[in-house]
Amino acid sequence: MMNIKIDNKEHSVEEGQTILEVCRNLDIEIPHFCYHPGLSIAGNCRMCLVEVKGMPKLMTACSTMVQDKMEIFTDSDVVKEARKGVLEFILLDHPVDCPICDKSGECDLQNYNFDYGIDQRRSIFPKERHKVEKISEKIYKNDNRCVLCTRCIRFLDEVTKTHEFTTIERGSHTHITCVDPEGLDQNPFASNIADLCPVGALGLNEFRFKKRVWLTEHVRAVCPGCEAGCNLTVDLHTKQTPLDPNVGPVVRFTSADNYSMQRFFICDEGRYSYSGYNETERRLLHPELDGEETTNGKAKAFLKEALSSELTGAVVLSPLASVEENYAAILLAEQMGYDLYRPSPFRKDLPEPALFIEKIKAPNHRMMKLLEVPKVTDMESSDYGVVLVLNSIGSIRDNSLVKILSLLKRAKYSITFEVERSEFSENSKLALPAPMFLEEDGCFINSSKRIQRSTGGLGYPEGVRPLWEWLFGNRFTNSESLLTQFSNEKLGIELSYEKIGKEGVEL
Amino acid sequence: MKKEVKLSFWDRLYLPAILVGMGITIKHFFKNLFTPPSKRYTVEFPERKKDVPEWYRGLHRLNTRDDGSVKCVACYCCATACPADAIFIEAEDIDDLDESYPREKRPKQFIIDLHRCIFCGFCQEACPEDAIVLTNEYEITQLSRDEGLITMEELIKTPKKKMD
Amino acid sequence: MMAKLLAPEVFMIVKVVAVFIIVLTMVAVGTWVERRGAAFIQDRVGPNRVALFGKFRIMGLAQPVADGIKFFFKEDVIPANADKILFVLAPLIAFIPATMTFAAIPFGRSFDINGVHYFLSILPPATNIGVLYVFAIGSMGVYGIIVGAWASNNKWSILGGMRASAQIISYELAMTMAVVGVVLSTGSLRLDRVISAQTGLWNVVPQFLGALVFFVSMFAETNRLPFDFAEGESEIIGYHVEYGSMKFSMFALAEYANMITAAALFVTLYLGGWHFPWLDQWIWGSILAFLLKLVSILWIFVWVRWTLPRFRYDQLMRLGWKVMIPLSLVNMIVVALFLAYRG
Amino acid sequence: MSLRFTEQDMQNIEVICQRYPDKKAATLPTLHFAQKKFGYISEDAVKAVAAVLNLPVAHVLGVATFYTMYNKKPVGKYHIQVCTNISCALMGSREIFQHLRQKLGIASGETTEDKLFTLQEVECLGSCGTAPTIQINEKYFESMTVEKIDELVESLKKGEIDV
Repeated sequence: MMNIKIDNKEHSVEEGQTILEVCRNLDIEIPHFCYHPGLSIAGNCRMCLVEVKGMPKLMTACSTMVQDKMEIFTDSDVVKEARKGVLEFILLDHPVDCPICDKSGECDLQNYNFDYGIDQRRSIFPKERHKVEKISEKIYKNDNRCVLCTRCIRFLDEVTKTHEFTTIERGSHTHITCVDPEGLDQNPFASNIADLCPVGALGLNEFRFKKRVWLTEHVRAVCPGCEAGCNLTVDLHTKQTPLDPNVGPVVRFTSADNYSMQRFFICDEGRYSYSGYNETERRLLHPELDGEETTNGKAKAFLKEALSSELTGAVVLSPLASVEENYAAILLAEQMGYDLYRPSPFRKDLPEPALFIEKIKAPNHRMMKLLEVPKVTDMESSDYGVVLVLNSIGSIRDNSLVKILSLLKRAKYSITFEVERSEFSENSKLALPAPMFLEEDGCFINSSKRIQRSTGGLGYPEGVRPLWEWLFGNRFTNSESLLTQFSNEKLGIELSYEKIGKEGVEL
Repeated sequence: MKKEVKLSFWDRLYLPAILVGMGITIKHFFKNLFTPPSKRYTVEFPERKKDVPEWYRGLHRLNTRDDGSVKCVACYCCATACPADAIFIEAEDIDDLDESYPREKRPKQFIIDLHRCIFCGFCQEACPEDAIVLTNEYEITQLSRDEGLITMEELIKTPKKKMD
Repeated sequence: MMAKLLAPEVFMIVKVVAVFIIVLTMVAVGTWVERRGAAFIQDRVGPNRVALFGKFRIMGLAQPVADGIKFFFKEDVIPANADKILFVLAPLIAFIPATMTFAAIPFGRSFDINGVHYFLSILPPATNIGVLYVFAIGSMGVYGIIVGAWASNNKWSILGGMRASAQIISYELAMTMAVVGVVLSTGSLRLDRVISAQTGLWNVVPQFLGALVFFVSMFAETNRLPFDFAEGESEIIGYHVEYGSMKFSMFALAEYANMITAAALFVTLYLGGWHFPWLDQWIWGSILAFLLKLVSILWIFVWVRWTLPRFRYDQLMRLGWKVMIPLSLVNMIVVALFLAYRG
Repeated sequence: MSLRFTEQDMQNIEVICQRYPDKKAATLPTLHFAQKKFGYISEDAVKAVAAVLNLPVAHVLGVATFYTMYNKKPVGKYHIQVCTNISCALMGSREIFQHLRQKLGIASGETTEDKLFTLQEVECLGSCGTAPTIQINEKYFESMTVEKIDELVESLKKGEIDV
């Protein structure tokens, strides 16, 4: 630990950090383009210049390490003047076409120029113009807007190590170019460069001109695509009118920075999975008894009848459902003396490069393993009177599927808790509608045993209720109380949503 | 607050006040009787149109460039500014990019719901391209609700303001 | 030809038809004058769009015709819970007395041809009940209103009807007492005597108070502003809320017919009837003089309507009972004392 | 990839590489070598260099486009580079450049139809003391005048001077 002064305020900070990192942790804003926590430090945008006492010139905050008794000024007149100058140079050839730029609304350049920049271009020379091109299936490039931060180049060089991008030409003619469009298409992380780009130079073809970002609200979620548990920023546009061009309510997924996991990117498979949540045709929105739509009251009566039948029972947990939902099912099993099972999750070969992508394609599989729940395929007999199956159909292997189906078919009271109409719901007596990902708050335990919280921005549709409300509507008032009880009983620690926070807790 | 007014006997007769009042009305009557119809306050509408002030906010117009293309770049600024949610835009790519002007986006559909519109002019204020303006056109009735959804093609045809 | 017309029976029919046509025409023109006059007083234009054959606008004079046609072809609705017979009868009860009253009014000087005396009123003036007849029949108009209001089976209309009948009855008293002065000074109930008694000096001068009371009561009797409690078209709901189409227009006709009758009565009683300096030496001149006076009184009806606001109900009652009746009594006593003094 | 280095070339490049700590540092001389061999640095040449040095194509392309000494287009037999920086310009290099343009009938960066001359306006050639300076291929011609240029071009056409 050492003591430094930032803007005449004493701070005690850890060694081995740059000024920018220190300021970021202290919530002091230092504008920057080329710095990114997941990439190497380039120091080429000159936007993060700060004044350091004793230094003859301004220092780049991103590449200067803090030292003991350092005095840093992030907001002095010199610094402001420098930012103004840097922005004027950056904007020299910038088209300032914010109205048509898809980055507008979340653009660093736009924000910084609003805060620090000048409003009039002084140069009388015409601006350099480049054509907009779609460089690959996923990405388009607009060189006019590029500020040459080289984040994209560094990402492809350092993180995926595929080297598709470079800068060519020099001086004022410098621009980025893609030397290997096919490689970019095959790169499973390529779309991250659209997120990385601090301006609108690189963007996703899929999102191009679809929605203005300021119309959306952002929700932090955990990607349900695999066990890795990447953090997502989900853009939702829920206030659409019928005449609006219909993209949404889920507009796109982008990655959310998770400093604790040191993870700032998401794979393209996860990113483009957003459109699946806009399809509602197969959704189960009302309880179904023997394939016929029924009321909540009748469904509840059936549930009660099943639970009071004193038959043997089995509960099949779901690696797709959240900790809270699974725990509700566990509680039921414990209370009624039912057997607990877990299905074997679906596996998929990894793409190249894989980085942090996991083979197991279910977000909460680690929870089953932690609790040492037996596999459904290891089950000896399958004669149960009551069977409750949680929503898992999209994530389990075929042998589990067959086993669960036979369970359902033989049981007198077969109950499934499903998002969509599926083989499970068709083969069970009672199918209860389950909330979809993004519709409910819930926690997931990822492959590195980190419990993270996913926020439900859409809210429950009418008629859809979480499982704990069906089973223990009187005992629990919210899902957080389930989490607290779960962590107390099964993990031996006290957890709450506040404690988990944005970035999760390592178990 | 109650204000007590003491009326004199003359006031309480009321007749003089009534006569004065009748004098005023008959003055107006004769004034209007001898005013030619063209100079009366009332404008006889379909034959004579009222000259609205230049700041009048009537039917919207989408301005076009010299080559006839719509100035609008589908930036959604107007739709965002609209307090009545009356504007619906769908954006589209332009392939034939003119390098002298950074045009890559244009509206595929641009609908204004006149039944929702409150003619506040915020869209005009928000527009960075001077594409949408509110003209002096005030004869904007429709025979059905569907006709109230004004499309881009119709908006281009709205006559310009006289002053423009 | 002339002789044929002057045959007593034919002459009677000619008079009836002429009077009827003139009254109805005046009703139609009256609505037009009312609306155009109102418009001009309020700096507006008024109805001027309806064009004959789609071409000739003639300042909106075709508007009453258009209105009439409209009324005629409108759907006739009778409310489900209304008393159907009375509901249909009420407009007639309102309209017929209004026109009947006019029968007693002499609208021109009488004349002799070939020794036969011709008089220009529908009822023969020899009947010594002229003034009584007028009041007797005129008072029946209130039945139309109250019956219509009651038959509609609507609380708002009954409120309007109640108010109207109370008002009419209240002012009837003052009106009649004012006329007593005229009858006293004339010494006869015959309206032609009343007129001939005014040769030289119209009653309005010696009996100014009576004329004023009669004039004010006239507005109340005809339910005109500032006493339009029966209808209160702008805010209160009147006796004919449930009426539409021709039935409604009958009420409207009755109102205008009442106005004309009341105005004719005022002309007869206080303004010397068909008397007019120099003009009344010819028969046609006397009719013209009568019509001129009538029209100007009618104009005053319109004029007052667009000048004065409506009274409050308590003000109306106070004015009727505490001002008008005492004033008419004073007028009567003054006239009686004067007559007694003169012998 | 149409362009290839021969075995002999590979040995030469190996020699170059040995002069540097890693192969990345050998990019510039290898590119020079490739330019000499292939005439100019085409996209294929970049790929060939990248392949032989085991570097990403992107890196080699970035380097190749950064330096103006690598010709990205085919050049004529004589690549005339006229310095128009301040010293030479003061001594009349602009007139020389204009003269050459008219004489050869080409603009800056173009090649004559007979593929003999390529004219290019360049920045300082580092010979300000003997301005105006022009460089033809790798040889300097200093203290030039319009007359000297005429002479020079004529003799170049005849092949009298070796550059």
